[in-house]
Amino acid sequence: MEYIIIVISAIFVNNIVLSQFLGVCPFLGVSNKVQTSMGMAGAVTFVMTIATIVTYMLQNFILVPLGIGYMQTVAFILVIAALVQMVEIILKKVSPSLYQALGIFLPLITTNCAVLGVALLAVQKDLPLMQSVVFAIANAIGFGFALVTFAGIREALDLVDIPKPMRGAPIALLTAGILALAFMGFAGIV
Amino acid sequence: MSSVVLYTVLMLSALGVISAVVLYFVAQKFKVYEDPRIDEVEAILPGANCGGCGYPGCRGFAEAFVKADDISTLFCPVGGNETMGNAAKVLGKEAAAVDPMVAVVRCAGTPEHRAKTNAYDGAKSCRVASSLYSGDTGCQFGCLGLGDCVDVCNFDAIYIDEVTGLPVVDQDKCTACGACVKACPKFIIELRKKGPKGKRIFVSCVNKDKGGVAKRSCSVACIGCGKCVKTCPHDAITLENNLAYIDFNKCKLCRKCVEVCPTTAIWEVHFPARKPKVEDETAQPVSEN
Amino acid sequence: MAKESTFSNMTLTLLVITLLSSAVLGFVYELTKEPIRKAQEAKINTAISNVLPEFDNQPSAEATEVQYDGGTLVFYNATKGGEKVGTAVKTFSNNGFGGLIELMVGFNADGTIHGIDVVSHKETPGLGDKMETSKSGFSVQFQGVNPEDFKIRVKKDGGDVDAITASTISSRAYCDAVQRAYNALKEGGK
Amino acid sequence: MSQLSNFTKGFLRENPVFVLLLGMCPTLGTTTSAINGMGMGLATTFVLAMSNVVISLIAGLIPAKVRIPSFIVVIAAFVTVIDLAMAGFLPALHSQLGLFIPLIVVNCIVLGRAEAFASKNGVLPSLIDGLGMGLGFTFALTLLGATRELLGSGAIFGFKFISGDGILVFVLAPGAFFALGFLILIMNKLAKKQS
Amino acid sequence: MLKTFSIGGVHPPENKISAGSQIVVLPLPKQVSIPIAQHIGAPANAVVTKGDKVKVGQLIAQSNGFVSANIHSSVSGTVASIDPVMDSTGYKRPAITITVEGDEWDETIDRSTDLKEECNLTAEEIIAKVGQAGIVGMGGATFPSQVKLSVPKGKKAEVLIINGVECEPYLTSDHRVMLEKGHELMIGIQILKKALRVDTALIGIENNKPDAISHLSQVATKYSGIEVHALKVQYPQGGEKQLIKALINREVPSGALPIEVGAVVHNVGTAVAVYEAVQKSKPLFERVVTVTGKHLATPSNFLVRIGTPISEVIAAAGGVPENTGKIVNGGPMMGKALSSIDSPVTKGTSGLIAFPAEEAKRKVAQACVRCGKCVSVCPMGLEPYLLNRLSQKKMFERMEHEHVLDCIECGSCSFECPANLPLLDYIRLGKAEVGKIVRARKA
Amino acid sequence: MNKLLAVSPSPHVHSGESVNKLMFNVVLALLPALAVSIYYFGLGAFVVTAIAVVSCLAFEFLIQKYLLKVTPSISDGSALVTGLLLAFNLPSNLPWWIIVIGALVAIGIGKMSFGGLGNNPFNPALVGRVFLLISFPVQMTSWPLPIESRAHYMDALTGATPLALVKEGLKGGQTMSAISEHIPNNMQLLMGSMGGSLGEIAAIALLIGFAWLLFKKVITWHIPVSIFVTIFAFTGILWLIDPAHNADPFFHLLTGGVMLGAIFMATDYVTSPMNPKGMWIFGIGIGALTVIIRVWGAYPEGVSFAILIMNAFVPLINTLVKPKRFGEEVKKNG
Ligand SMILES: Cc1cc2nc3c(=O)[nH]c(=O)nc-3n(C[C@H](O)[C@H](O)[C@H](O)COP(=O)(O)O)c2cc1C
Ligand SMILES: Cc1cc2nc3c(=O)[nH]c(=O)nc-3n(C[C@H](O)[C@H](O)[C@H](O)COP(=O)(O)O)c2cc1C
Ligand SMILES: Cc1cc2nc3c(=O)[nH]c(=O)nc-3n(C[C@H](O)[C@H](O)[C@H](O)COP(=O)(O)O)c2cc1C
Ligand SMILES: Cc1cc2nc3c(=O)[nH]c(=O)nc-3n(C[C@H](O)[C@H](O)[C@H](O)CO)c2cc1C
Ligand code: SF4
Ligand code: SF4
Ligand code: SF4
Ligand code: SF4
Ligand code: FES
Repeated sequence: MEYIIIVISAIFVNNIVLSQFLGVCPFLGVSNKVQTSMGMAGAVTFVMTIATIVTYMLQNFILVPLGIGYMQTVAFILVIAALVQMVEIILKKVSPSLYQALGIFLPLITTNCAVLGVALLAVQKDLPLMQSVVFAIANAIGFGFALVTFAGIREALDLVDIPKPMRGAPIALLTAGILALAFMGFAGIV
Repeated sequence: MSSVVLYTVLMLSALGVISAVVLYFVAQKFKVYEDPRIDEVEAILPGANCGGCGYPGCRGFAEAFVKADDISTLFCPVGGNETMGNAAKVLGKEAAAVDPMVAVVRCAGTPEHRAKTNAYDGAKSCRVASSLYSGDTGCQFGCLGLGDCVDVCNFDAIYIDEVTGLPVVDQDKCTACGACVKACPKFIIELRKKGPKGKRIFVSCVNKDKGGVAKRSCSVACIGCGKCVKTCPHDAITLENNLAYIDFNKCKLCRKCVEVCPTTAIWEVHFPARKPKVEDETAQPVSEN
Repeated sequence: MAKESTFSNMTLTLLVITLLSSAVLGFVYELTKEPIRKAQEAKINTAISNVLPEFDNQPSAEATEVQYDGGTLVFYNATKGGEKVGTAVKTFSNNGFGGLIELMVGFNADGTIHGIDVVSHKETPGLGDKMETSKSGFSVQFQGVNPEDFKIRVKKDGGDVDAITASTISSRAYCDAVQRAYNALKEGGK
Repeated sequence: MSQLSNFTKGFLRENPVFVLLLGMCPTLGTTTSAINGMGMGLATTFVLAMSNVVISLIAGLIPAKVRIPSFIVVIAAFVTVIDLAMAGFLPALHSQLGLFIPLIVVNCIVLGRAEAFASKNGVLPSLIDGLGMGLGFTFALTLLGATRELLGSGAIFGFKFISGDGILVFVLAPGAFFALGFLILIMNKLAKKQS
Repeated sequence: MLKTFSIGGVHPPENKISAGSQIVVLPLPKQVSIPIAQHIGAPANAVVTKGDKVKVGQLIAQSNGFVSANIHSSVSGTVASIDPVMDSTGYKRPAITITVEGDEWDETIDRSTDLKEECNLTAEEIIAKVGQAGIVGMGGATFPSQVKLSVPKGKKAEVLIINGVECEPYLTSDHRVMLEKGHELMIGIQILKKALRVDTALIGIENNKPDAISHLSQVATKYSGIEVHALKVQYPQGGEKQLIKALINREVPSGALPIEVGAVVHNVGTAVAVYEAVQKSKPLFERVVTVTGKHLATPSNFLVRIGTPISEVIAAAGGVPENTGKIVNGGPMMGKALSSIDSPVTKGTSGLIAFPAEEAKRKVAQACVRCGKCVSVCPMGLEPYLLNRLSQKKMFERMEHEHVLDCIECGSCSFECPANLPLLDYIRLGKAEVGKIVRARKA
Repeated sequence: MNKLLAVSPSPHVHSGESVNKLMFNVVLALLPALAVSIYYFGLGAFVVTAIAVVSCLAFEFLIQKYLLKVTPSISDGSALVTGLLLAFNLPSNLPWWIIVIGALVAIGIGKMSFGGLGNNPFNPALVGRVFLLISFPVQMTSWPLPIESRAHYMDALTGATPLALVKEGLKGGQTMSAISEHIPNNMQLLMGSMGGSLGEIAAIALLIGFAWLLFKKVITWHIPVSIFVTIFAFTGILWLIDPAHNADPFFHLLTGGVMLGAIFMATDYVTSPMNPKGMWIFGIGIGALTVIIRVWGAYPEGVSFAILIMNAFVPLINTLVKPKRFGEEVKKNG
């Protein structure tokens, strides 16, 4: 039950992008094509899960015992940055097409609030390891879910004639707003 | 110094070192070389992604440019000579200057000169119309006036004149990207040398019918009489399929051909007005600035 | 621009940077430790003084924690001139719209409520957050009432409390927290 | 580029929020009121300016492969500084902004400017760039915060203009997207008019 | 329940106003212009020159390749010119113009009207004769018939399907042929069966032609292996894929030919032409043309010599009324609007329809409301609204992905669209573009 | 013949159907429900409808004319339908300025920002409705009680919708049998005698509209029926498991705008899938989400949210779920 609540809450009720406002830059930036958004969702899921595990260890086995909890931000981000860069280097070699598609956003996963945000939230909520992992995965799914849906809409919008001044950021934000509006319907479920 | 500070320093330094070590080995293992100059060249390019260079987007051109041994065949029409010069500098090379070009519409069949023979009622697209039939006038080569060329121009450089129904190119905005040339199903638009101060001479007609047929369908059509060919002192004009064509590399802008053309099919633009003949000007609405 | 990456210069650079940063941070941490603790204390103290009549002791210094209903309540006794003037109870409810709500409920020595302050909550701005004293007069209705003869339940549930419009859930949770504080106080006999 | 235009570009022409669409999370997440937006903006400005300075100093010494980790450690250090300082001296604002303070470290603008500007320029231009960008960011956040506060609760900086409630969505998540969408629209129009 | 195809389809008002008019032989014109490209495939090579005397049925242009067709003179007289003439495609293309002098037929042609039942030729001989006679599909596609009869190696024809559907509104030429040339049709079918080495032929006729169904059913009893099937009225049942689905419930796979499912489809007019070619040595130089229109004086069915100016055919039906806004060569769903009524009748001209001005103009297009009606009527299961947008946005790769090449250009989508969008205009364009890309890839 | 002949690609005939006719038929189909509403809510229903319709038309006109600078096309009737449906989703005593804001959001944000008719991914009327519901929760959830032939716009007599009563009751620990004493029975629900948005109350009138739309071939049955079936099945199972704490499936079908939403709003062409398979997925999604929100969420009713959420999936559904292509099933020997 714990797990179900965590999952539903993370995906629908407190969707990381649409209601928590984490990871909005890639949400707006990598959502032009369903294909790429799926790649991005995958990459984020991967990084987010690993990052949460690693930061969990870091927090509970190093920072807390040493009494230096205030170093969270610095320590976490350093680990995440290194991790992402590693993924980037590996991906460039293993799947150049995916690397091409994700373009500048791979390095920007580092600067994706979602990854650090989820790691921090998991620690803040004091979740045990397994729940942290589930929390991370659920949030990543929530991110991917919002991203892919949004990309679907944007792809469809490519085929219609959006008024000139609305093109680009404004229409993307409005669409995201309506999506967030719709997601408010999930309020109170957990 | 309290223990907190000590632990802090130890912890972070350890993390730092571990990160560096891990990154080093991963980087070694998965090494991919990408020429950093590609990014630099791409940054110099205008980013219009218009395809005018013949490559899929600016990045494609940048890659080709960096890899090419001989860059003289590569040219970004939008950026022009200045951009090419800068891009060449990245590679430490010189870019050869290319004469500026401009899109030229080779049809002068206004409703006045070229009567309608039927009323087109399909989708407003030259390509649709031309895949259906030869057009709504007697001339089956001429401009359909439905503006496919206008739609593809990324630079707002071309529009349809309401009176003549023909496209007009704004030579200041046109980057000679060639998108309109490709879009026109009637092959009416051509990229020609812009010419000194925009002065250029060309045959504003693509009608390949025999003289009589051509003349009947459009009063300003090239009838293939060959007078211009004979007149041209520089051998710049050729006649093929009843249609004269002026090679802009050979043309010296002497304007002799213009005078002899019996149907005013040869156009001169951006020349000072001739004294005696005034009606020429009215026949040449393209002289937009 | 950037230098070639070799093993030694990579490691060394990161080492130096982390070393310096951490040293600086450790120093800053030492500097701000005291103010942060003071700020946190001040927050509790303000809450206490908001909900109790005048006192002259340091209630926060003599807090007692009680496990109750699966959570922690904190009792702060206030005295003036050695005379007990009342007890502030930091109480909670998990039934808020956004989950946890923490209140500081001040009881006079005779058991009547003197005042209530919100310590923390995650209710919706514009709806549930009207429980904050600064945002609406909702809490005023509790002042001076005795929970013995004032039913701390919203009117919908047969109580005496006027709920915040369109925020019955928050109001219920608020009542729940207050009731809990009162029950604990009674049982604890303090 | 003159230092002045270096400073002012962040406001309109290269405004990180309205034009570059960077740092969207704090932009949307903290602007429930003008004061919160401004607080967030200023905190970011501090980090931006300081890290720009430091990075412009050390950039030449850093090997490519550890560039991002190095920069980020520097940035994170300043973020922790401001985090601690705010917790100590501005506890109310600190608790309002919550998670978004540590998240300054991943704000794309900060790393973005470090990469794009500070690592290639001298100390003074970097400082000015950081300040300019930061203030541009602050400007955007304050404007957005004010808009949302006005529409959502009829107040600006806490001063009530309209009695009663406003249009509640604007203090909630969807309203953030709507308000930013329309502000960008207006900014685009203004920028176009200017040029 | 009557048989029909499974996906999509529309039912436009039938308007078969000329159904009751017997086929009338049109008087000889003064001059004919016979285009050398009247069929799918390579244009024929003219074998006469200016000034040559020709007879009716004389070969004047030679088939030029495997997919091409012979062309014969439809009149006797003198070749006046071989010049481009505006034909019904709307382009000026080479045509042999002949000034009519008398009506002298080639001697080899059997002009008698008596039926000739027996045919002792082998399959190969039949196919060769069909080829010599220049027969092309009379159902509108004008695909050279001998090519269709030459079943490729490895494939086997199982059934011959005769297309008597005439699903297009207004047109009645096939209807009249079935009524008036029933016996010739049956013999033609037997010949085709022989050529294809199949035992069964199915004639599909829509239920709005009950007289043709009963007449042919009755005639068919005299011949073995010919069945007549009544079909529910549903456009585009005449499309060969739809007809095959309706009659034998097999679906021709995407990109494949009917032979893939063992079927060969021929039009009734084609079968009659085959009869005439094989039994009477008469090449294809005349055909039945419906001339119709709601405001026309006498909607009729004429037997017309190929090359006759369309204006003369219409004149025979009472002339073009004052308020005519559009003249269509073929049916209203698939036919081509004429830009000049002086263009000649060709082998593919099944009908000429004059529309009054008020019906001629298209209505103003509105925004696509994504009602999905185009999707639900598309007989190929495509998504016209999407193809339309993709074509306008030049997203041809995705169009290929969305099976645009399957589109049979039936026009059901444009017909049904409540927003009056010119869907097929753009789909056709995209289809051509995708076709080019696909061919370039194969090359 | 002296005029030029028209030349256009085929086809040369057209069904005669038009967007205006479709929209007009939707308006006709909505009239029975409007009549019932006016019967129970009186002048208020009329005033709210009038304000919503007029402001939707006005905003569409103004935005097209002055902001987009295109020829206004309000005569196509889509803004009229949006206005009507927006009104149908509002309580009949809503202050006029809130209605105007709703219309502005529906037309301005929901429709015109995306380029107008046919381009909007979300149902405009619902965007307007949900925007208002979240922005003005107090005004949007105090419903006038149904009183025959009332003649006021603003009326003091308000109450909750049956769904809200059930939800409150269940939250308050009551059982269904206790609650059912305070709520109308299923027959009353069918006839529309309940508190609620002005267009959602009379199931019977809405079903008449449904029949009309089907008869006129404006919509197909797939979406409404899949929604009904899903809601019925889902709530039916819950009810069978625990009848004391779950309302019966008929109650769920007849209340809270299921009828209005399923018949008129989920079927909006622009924002629903393009083929039957997709429609089923869409309908099942709406049904399931509706029940989830109703039973476990904060809102007593969930149709609006469910439709909006599923609207977001329509593009994905359309790209992934394709109509049955001809030649897909290769039957060699049929
Ligand atoms: C996004 C959202 C936020 C809400 N926030 C609160 C809240 O903070 N407190 C609250 O009591 N109700 C909140 N509600 C409203 C409840 O869901 C519920 O509608 C309301 O409490 C019951 O209405 P009533 O108070 O008029 O009986 C919220 C609803 C939504 C959709
Ligand atoms: C390029 C091409 C090749 C064809 N090859 C054959 C063939 O080999 N055998 C055959 O029976 N029909 C062949 N056909 C004829 C088609 O099956 C079909 O009968 C013809 O295109 C007219 O059909 P329609 O009027 O339905 O379009 C071919 C058609 C085309 C366009
Ligand atoms: C949409 C559509 C409708 C057609 N309708 C008919 C028709 O009604 N009658 C007919 O004989 N052929 C019709 N055809 C042509 C047939 O598909 C096919 O080409 C023809 O029956 C083959 O016979 P043929 O080669 O003898 O003409 C139609 C084709 C299409 C694409
Ligand atoms: C069957 C049908 C249902 C419709 N439903 C709605 C609706 O729920 N909301 C709305 O704003 N417009 C509706 N419309 C009108 C129109 O389609 C809508 O305004 C478009 O979404 C605007 O692009 C409907 C139209 C039809 C034909
Ligand atoms: S020049 Fe070509 S593309 Fe342009 S309007 Fe004329 S025909 Fe069309
Ligand atoms: S007019 Fe033609 S060549 Fe010139 S910029 Fe436009 S599309 Fe390119
Ligand atoms: S029929 Fe017309 S309006 Fe309907 S979806 Fe197709 S293209 Fe759009
Ligand atoms: S024309 Fe093509 S897309 Fe349109 S209905 Fe016919 S087969 Fe389908
Ligand atoms: S600020 Fe959150 S992802 Fe950019």
